[in-house]
Amino acid sequence: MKLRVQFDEDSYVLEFRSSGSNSPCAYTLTGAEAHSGEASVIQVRPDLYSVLAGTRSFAVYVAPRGSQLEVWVEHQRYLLALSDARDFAASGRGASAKGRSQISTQMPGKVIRILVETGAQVKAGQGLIIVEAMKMQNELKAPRDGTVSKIATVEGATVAANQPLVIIE
Amino acid sequence: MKLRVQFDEDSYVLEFRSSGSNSPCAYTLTGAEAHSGEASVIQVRPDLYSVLAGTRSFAVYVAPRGSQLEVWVEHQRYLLALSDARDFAASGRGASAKGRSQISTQMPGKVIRILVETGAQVKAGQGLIIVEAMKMQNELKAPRDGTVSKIATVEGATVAANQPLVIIE
Amino acid sequence: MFRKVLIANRGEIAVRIIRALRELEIPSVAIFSEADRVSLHVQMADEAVCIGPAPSTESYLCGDRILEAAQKTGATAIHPGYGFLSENAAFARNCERAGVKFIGPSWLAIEQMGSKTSARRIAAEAGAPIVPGTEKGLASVDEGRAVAETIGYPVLLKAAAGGGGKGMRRVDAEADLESAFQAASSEAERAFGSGEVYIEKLIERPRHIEIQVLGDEHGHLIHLGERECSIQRRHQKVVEECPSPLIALQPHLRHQMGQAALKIARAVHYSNAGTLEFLCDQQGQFYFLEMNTRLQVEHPVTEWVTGLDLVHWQIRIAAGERLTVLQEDVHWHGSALECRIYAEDPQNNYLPSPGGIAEYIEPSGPGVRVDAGAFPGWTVPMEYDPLLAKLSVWASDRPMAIERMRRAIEEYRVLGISTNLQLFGQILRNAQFRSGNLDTGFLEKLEWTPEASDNQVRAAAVLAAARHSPQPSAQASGAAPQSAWRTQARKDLLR
Amino acid sequence: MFRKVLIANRGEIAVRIIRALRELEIPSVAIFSEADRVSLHVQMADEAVCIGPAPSTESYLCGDRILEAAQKTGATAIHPGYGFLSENAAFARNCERAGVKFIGPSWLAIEQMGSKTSARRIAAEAGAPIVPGTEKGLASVDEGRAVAETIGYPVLLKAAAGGGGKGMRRVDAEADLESAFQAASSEAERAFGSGEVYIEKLIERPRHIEIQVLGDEHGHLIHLGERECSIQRRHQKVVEECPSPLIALQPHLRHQMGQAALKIARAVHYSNAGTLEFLCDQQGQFYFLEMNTRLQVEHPVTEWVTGLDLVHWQIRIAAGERLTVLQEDVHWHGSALECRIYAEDPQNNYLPSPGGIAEYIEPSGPGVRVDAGAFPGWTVPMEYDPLLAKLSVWASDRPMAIERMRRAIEEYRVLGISTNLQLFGQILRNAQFRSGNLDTGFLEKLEWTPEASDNQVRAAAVLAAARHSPQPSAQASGAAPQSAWRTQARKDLLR
Repeated sequence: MKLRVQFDEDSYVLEFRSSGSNSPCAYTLTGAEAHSGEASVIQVRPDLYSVLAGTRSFAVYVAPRGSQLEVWVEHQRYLLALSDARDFAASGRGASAKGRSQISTQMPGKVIRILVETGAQVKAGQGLIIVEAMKMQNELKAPRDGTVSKIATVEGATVAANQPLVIIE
Repeated sequence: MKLRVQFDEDSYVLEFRSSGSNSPCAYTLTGAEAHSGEASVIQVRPDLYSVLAGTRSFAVYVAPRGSQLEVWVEHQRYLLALSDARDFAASGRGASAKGRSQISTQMPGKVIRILVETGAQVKAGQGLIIVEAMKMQNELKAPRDGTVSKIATVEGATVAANQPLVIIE
Repeated sequence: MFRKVLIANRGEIAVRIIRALRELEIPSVAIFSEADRVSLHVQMADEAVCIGPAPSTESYLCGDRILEAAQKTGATAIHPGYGFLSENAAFARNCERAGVKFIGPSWLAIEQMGSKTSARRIAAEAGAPIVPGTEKGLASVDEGRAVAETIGYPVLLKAAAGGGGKGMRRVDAEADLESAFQAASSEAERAFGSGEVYIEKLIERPRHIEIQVLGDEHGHLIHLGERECSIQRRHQKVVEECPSPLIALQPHLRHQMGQAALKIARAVHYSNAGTLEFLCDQQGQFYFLEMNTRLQVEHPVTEWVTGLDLVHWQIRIAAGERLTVLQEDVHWHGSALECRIYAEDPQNNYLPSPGGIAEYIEPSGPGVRVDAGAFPGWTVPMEYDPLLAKLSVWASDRPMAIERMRRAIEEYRVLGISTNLQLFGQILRNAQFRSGNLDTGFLEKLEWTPEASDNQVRAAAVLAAARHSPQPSAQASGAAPQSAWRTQARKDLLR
Repeated sequence: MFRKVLIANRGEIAVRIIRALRELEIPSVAIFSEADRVSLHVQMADEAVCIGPAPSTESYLCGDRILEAAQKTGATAIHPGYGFLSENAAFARNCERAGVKFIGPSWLAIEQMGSKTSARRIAAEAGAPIVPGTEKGLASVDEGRAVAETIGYPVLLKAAAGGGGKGMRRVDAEADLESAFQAASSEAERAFGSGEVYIEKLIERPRHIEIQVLGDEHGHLIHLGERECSIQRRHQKVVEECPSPLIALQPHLRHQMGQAALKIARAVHYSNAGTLEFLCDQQGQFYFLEMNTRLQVEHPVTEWVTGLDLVHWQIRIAAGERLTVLQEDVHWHGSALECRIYAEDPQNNYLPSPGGIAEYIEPSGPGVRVDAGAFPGWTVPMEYDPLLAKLSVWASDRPMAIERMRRAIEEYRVLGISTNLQLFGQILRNAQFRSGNLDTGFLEKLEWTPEASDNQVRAAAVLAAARHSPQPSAQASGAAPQSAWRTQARKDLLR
């Protein structure tokens, strides 16, 4: 099996063969750093795996996080995106259209104020929307000059992390 | 909805109506002690429920245990068997055939010795099989005089709790 | 003793109080907002009453509804925890009027200590040191110049009406005073509608050290030593400890600060648990800041080193019992540290991170205590404080307490939301922190050094992830934002 | 300090040792049998090596394979934990020969204390009290009569070759001696192939009280006071505590027993952690029983009250460090209790209950410590000891420690297998236990009083269960045994 892995900032390709779900599998990791070896990967419970690579032992927790996977190895936390290695070219990088900026909130919360209207001209750095969570307000700002082409929320709405809220063209 | 409940030693019939999965439901419990009331039952995660009955609050854990349900309310543990109330007559009580005794182990473990053979005459109290787990040996004894009609295991076998091992007729 | 006690709070502190009540064999009543229906304090309490919708202003801050819940359930006392109504003198008085015991000091003491200016005046009158400066706004630059002359430069100009750094200016020499005064005043005018500015001596690299006091309702009052809380972000404490490393170097300070704290507390006939916050310079000169007239978040640190259970004593004292511990009975053993686990991203401006907890594993074993409001499967509501849990440890000395805390932090797992767990690794390995040379600017200056991960670690992560999702779907392959745009707000993420 | 340490054990004690190593920044190596591939100690260790199949005789008891694993991973020391090879002098000697430090006493001390008779002789020579009686088998009834005369009735006749109560007889008066001797001797002959019988003074309602000692390899040896372990089932401890309630009444006993323990330990030049077990009568007369030349299961109780970390000290001492704690530095604060959580059914003859853990929730909060080898989703193997976890608590006095333990036990949840959790509620509420009037027969005499559950509790249980399985299937309706018979052994339950 061959997978493309986005590992925090680095990209890898993982190739591995397993002769059974609980027998050791040989793997090759190529990318930022190349590495190959053999490991035994056992699922302990739905989100926990025990990995033995040589004599090294890792308890690995995995949970979905948006479109990525949140993975803890020992006490370190990583965000991984896996895709079929063949999709590499297709998925590409700058998927967002040129000349079009989507503004989304990193923090889930409640929209407490919308500071612009559709059609408004905005300057880079201008406040667009204020989102509040856990008593902290976060102002989303325009990344560049442009025209607000869409506002996809209303005041009082609950918004998820990474949910796009405004489009500037 | 109407359910028959075997609750440790006692039997009840539970009748309840719910207008939605998270809204309070009215219930009537009849049996050893009759009782009716209204409760809000919310599933917190797959095996955990938060029950509010009036102002009383209960965190209830539920997990399957063989053919029963293991239920913890606060720090107390119960074994429950639920069945459709209409099955009551059908399911009956003494399901085991007269003149036929099944001997099973309460303790999961390994069969380390079989002390009788098929066809053997045994006396009440005579040892039949020794099962070992966690360094403790448990000897299964004949509940009455009779003939061993079947031995359903072999030495060295791993057996589950309540698995029938010997039949005496 | 009380027949039943209502806890007018939520989260970890409500759980802490329920545990104490259970140990004292007193039934507990939780209150909850609609956002907290399945929160841990509701699950753990004997009874629970819904007191309103999610916003605190409509639930946890509604004293009337809380008193109603107490009366409905037959609770004869209310423990307010910290935050919410815990320092609300009117609520304490309403409890008294309703015949429900408020577990805390008298409403009068709360009121007297509630205003910073009033507390400062009481402290000064009691003979405790306060930060030198004016108590009211300056009438003119000249007045400022005269005061600065007396207290000595550097000084700080502060907006009388505000906080949060607005209208604040540091002045190092007389030459800069006038322009700084104008700037501070006009900034304050814009921000708070009042240009009033006062002046205070600037404490360089201040440490935040506080003294715990405990008194009964028969006039007996003792102090339980200090907690150092200099590790803060945005004036929110993150790590606390006892002994303070400064006091370990200057042991007489504990006695001096303890006596100052007692003087102030006695001035308002203080009873129950309370904390007096001091600003301390690096030489050990200390100045009273304010008093928290309630249980403090970081009380476990004091419980570890003194062996006294503060919540037990709060309840027993409120029930009229005498505090049987004398000042000379109080001893401090070993060293305790506490880390506050917040649902926030320390690498992203401490942005809050409410949402669903997929996996939650607490550390355990020798010398480790966890006071949590979180549990696996819980959705952390967006309406309240991001504090998930407090992890505290004890060891025979500070270096070992630090190693134990590091070990415990390394055992902690929270998946599904961001937390500040990784921050503690940074703090605990930091040479300045380990040397005990602390100040409240520590976190701001902390440089984040990511932990190195080797190839095998990365391979283990990737192999487990690959096993977890054997057929990566289109969704898992980093779908184009457009498709995400079209999907409705993932509101289920947010309960 | 050691470069890397291998833990020659499994379960909670391996986890305990990994935690200590991590606090000391020493990498850890776990060993595991095929039945323990995903056990907690494997997950937590830095490295792990499989040393054989499930039966301990082919894995955890194979010293050679363990030494091989140490050499393979570069571990320079081995911590044996308790049980398995921890008191195996040959293994300790083999470690020494292989240049791997055995974290424990010298192999010679293990050997000297390994045989009960040898230990008894050493103790007697050192001047410590031992249970009066013969050390070898009686030549005749007449010899027995003479000895019984000297030590006084009642006496106990015991099989020299055996244990477990076989070939044991209580004799209250001389008239009964001869027939009892014949009966004991022939029972011993049948059970052990040897009819040899010895005689011992019978201690009525004995208490099991033990003394913890700790010594370095430079001749410095101290005692850390007692643990009372009178709550036992089948000679297996279930609840332990410090202080012993007997010693709380007779404080001089701690010193006396401590001095007796030190005399014996000094006689074998003991180093590292060890425990001397004593039998104590209700008046406080104590008799040396045997010595455990390793870390004791119940060591957390001593750690709580003395503040010393025994596992840290074991490792540091083995690395050659000096024990810097003097006898006069040892103080005992408050009261600690430990409950051993076993996978067994106390209401069904303590039948073991291996199998899959569906849900596992540990208590937490003030004064609570859990040392566990269990976790949610784990399948408890049938091959080993049923100890899942140790729950220990500390409070300022025994009554509050009991209440805290009750509270903590009430927070514990283990679903999927049977445990003895419910037993502790019985013990902790028992008036005799609370009075501290203990003896080793306590559990046998304990009358089980089920807790009452009211209608609302039952309704809550049923409503949640009904929600859990909304459409009860035929299987859930209590299928006839025949159908269960036909289904193959549910082996997956047992891994």
